[in-house]
Amino acid sequence: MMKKIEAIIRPSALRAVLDGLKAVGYPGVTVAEVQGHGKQKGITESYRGQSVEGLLPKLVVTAVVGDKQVKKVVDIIVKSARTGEIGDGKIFVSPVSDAIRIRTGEKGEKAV
Amino acid sequence: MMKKIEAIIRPSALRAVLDGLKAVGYPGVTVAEVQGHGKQKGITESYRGQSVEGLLPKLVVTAVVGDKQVKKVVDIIVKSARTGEIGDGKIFVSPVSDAIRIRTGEKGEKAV
Amino acid sequence: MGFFEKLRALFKRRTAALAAAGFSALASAAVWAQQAAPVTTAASAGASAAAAPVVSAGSPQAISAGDTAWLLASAALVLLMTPGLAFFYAGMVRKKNVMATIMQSFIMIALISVQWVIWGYSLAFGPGKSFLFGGLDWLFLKHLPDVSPLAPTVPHYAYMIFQAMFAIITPALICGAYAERLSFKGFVVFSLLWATFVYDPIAHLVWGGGYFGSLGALDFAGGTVVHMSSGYSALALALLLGTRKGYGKENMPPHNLTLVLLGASLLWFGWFGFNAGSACAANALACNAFVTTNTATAMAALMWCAVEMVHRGKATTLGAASGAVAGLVAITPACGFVDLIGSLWIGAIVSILCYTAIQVKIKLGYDDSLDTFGVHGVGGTWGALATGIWALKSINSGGADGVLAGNPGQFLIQLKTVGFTAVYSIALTVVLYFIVDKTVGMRVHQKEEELGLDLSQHGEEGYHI
Amino acid sequence: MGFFEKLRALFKRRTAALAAAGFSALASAAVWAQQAAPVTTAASAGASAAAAPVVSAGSPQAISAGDTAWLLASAALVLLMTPGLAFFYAGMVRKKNVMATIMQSFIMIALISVQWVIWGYSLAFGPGKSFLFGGLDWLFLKHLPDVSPLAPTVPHYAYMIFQAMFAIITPALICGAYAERLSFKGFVVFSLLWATFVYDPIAHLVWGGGYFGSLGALDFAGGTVVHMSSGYSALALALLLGTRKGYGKENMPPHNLTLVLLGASLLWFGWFGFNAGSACAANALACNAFVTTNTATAMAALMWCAVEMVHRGKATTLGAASGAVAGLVAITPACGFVDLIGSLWIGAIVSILCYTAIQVKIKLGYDDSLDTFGVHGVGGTWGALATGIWALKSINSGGADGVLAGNPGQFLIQLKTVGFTAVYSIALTVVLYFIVDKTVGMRVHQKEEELGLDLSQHGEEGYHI
Repeated sequence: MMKKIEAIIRPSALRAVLDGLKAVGYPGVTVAEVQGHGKQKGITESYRGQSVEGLLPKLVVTAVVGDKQVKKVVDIIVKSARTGEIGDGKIFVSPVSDAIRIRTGEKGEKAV
Repeated sequence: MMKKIEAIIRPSALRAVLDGLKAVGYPGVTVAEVQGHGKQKGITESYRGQSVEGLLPKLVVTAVVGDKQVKKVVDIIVKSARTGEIGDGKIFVSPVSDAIRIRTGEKGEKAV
Repeated sequence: MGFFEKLRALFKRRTAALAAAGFSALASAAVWAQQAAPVTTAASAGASAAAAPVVSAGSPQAISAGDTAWLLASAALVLLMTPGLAFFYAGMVRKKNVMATIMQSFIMIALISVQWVIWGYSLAFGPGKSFLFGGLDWLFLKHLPDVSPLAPTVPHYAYMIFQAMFAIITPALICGAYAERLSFKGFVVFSLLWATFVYDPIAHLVWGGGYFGSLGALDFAGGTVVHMSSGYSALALALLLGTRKGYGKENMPPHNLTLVLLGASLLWFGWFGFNAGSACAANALACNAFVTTNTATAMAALMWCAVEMVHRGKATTLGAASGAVAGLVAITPACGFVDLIGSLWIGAIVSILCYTAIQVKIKLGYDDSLDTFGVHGVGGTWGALATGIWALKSINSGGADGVLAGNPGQFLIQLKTVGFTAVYSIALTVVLYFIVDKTVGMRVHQKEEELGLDLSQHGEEGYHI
Repeated sequence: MGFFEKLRALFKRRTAALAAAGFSALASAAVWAQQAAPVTTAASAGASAAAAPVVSAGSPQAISAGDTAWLLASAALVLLMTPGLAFFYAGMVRKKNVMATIMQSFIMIALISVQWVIWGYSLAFGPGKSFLFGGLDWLFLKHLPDVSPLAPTVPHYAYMIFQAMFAIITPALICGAYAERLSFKGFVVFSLLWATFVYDPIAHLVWGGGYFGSLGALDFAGGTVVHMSSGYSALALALLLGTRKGYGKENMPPHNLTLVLLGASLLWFGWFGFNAGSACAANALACNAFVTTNTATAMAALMWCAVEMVHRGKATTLGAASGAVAGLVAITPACGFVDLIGSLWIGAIVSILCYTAIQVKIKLGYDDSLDTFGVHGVGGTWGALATGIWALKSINSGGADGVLAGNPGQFLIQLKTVGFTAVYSIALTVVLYFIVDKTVGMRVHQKEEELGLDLSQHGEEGYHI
């Protein structure tokens, strides 16, 4: 079976995370730009004196891998993305029931 | 029960995928721009001579449908998005434990 | 909000009274005009006086290629200000309204260019002698003399098209007040009426040989005619239209500050044509206007940042851009009458005034969305009054001395012009608002506003996957 | 699609025949030229005639600082049009091709600037007497007289560099036809050949002392030379290259309309240099060109919006921008020959024609991606013919009267120039296409096209996370 690993990271950690993932067999990844905040608050911005409660820019790196690889991938991301400061992000792991490679129609773990 | 179908596709396949989905009851879809790579590598870019390892632009089309519809939707996406070349993308299917329509508060399959 | 709602209600109830007040002001002004008749053409000011200090009947001057070159270049520069304004405003709105906001400026170029050559120029600068209008003798630019007495060294077409660019940008400035909530049809009809019944008369009164010019009011490049007229009309419209849906509850940060800075930069660039071009000649006065314009603008941008540092702890790029625009606005009436020291003061003070006005607006809760009143109304008023303070006859022999040079009377003349322009602009805007609202409609429906004007009014989006 | 595919096949098969036809047209034109020889230099028109109606041998005019200031300012304005075009086009393509599209205009400034000073200006404006070229006497701008007879009151370099800007933007206009699918190498080689063998000869024929100028063809600022030459070449290229991958199946909306409007605004601004600068002097004629340019553009933008309202129910910003560009194109040959009324008609009608042409293109299914033919080809043709309708000798004594002033013969001269320009441009483009396609290659591979030209041709992306 497979799991989806979604890592919310600092934009500055992207290169390190991608480099780290190469070392564990280079799974397919997608990266999306998002804005967000964790338990800490966002940041207050000001436009012509008017306050706006802002969110911080983050990236979500998503990879789907076989169950056996989950721990390795998570460890790599944690290691690559950690600075030790508040705002390093989080990783969520969730079940994936199937995967299909569009080009070939292959299914399951072969497809990831 | 319901499943979330996430299809990572080429941007050029969007119109065909959306047209194809109309034929199967027009489920709600969201489309997000992402960048990514599959098993194949990304592409090397160069800015004033400095190399940057780039990712390719992709779209993620997400739809949540009832279990019985999953196969039909996946087949349609595969058919619509396939060119036969590397880079056609992947589809991930994962379980969804509940769905709620915000306007009415309806829950479960009625809400998707 | 409470204050504002009351004010708005008052505004709506008192429309007739206000309009009446406006018109009675007009009527009394007409009386003054007749009293003032003897001085007519003696010391008419602004672009005209500046350009033509030595004009008198009987000695026609030759066309100067240099002056013509500069005035045509200036007209092109001023044209670019309106797209500059489009981007300045469009970057400040939400993504769903970006194109509609650009359109409000861009289509104004088309709309008023045509209005101006058909009837606008005739109404504003035609030879007629009525109080508000120059008459219809120059419809379709027929019967135009070879040169205008207001710019005797260039072909008349050069002066006419230079003035066209002013007529274009003025109603476009108002867009900042009704951003993100006006219907496109209402916008087009209102703008056309406003150009005809507000801009053209005020241009006539101040520049086109009308009452305030004769009175000796100083407005080199449009502090009253352009910035106050649009600024006070913007205030009236903001009150009449009410706030945007979600104002004060939703975040409405500028969706693209790079566009704002691009627009501000084009404005600064084009404004050299606006101000230095208003000399209508490539002479020392044009150079003075160029230098005072640049200096006041720079000073105002610095000062806005300084005020922000004191008030919020950080200087912002939006603040620098806003300060630059405020400085440009304030120096506009003064640039051809004041010296360098005057321009430094005018620029430094305007940012304090405009920044404060915007904080007051936030407190009061009315929604002058992109601060047309806060910047152009307040900045234009300050500039017009400041001209009465710092003006020097030694800079412009066709002008007058101000308070600091021992002529407090000039300040009173400026005050009178300021008062009239504010009252007239507000009164007419209220009348036009109700006419357009009852016919084609001004504000979009709530659902259209929620969807965004780009999709609801134009059926397109600014950015696509 | 059936029609288009057939047309394309026909086109490819008939290349040799077409090229032959083009050249035989040339040959017969050469015969006319000799017959027409007696009238040479009598009524040469366009920028030249406009600028120098009184030029005759023996009476050198002094250099005018005013005229020089205006021509230099105009050259700078026209330079900015090419980046304007870059943004206008780049906003309309998909995100993956934004930089490649900007590059096609931007690098053209570099490429043709060098071509022009080395051999382009000599070929187009040199003193040689061959039918197609002005010869090689002025290679590297050697042996240039102090002034050009076409602009006798400014230093020759001012006229030369002003003309360089025209030579730059013309091949850049074609980019709209092959957007999103041309290889960068093919683009560079094709553009260089096209500038040399299409632009330079046509400029020579119409402006540089060649046959059509002698015939009395009126083209003030480049309706045939710039817009028809690029527009018809664009049509040929669109047919030869075939549609973009996925055309008609994928959505291909403009990826960033703010860029399109920025580009259109810079084009409008810069076009004042293009048209009013073509008077080569800061005089009344320049002012007339400035006013007719602005008026036709404004009218065309309004009319495009009106047509959209009727046809689709909503006016769009892309439509307003497209209408403005169509108006600028159409008034280009006419601006120094027609009056205000003529400019209103020319602007109003061009939008109807171009809008219709684009609807027809969509029906036929060929892929003139950004409508270079639909706007520049159709609009340029209309402008050239309209000049023959509305021209007035009272506006430009170096020009001629048109049909409405009782001179239908002018329309026939315009028609002849239009026909020649279209046939020559198409024929030569077909020949150059095959030469370049067989050597360096024109179209990118399917995979490169799918990936986008930014990554495949340049290894960079416009926007980054």
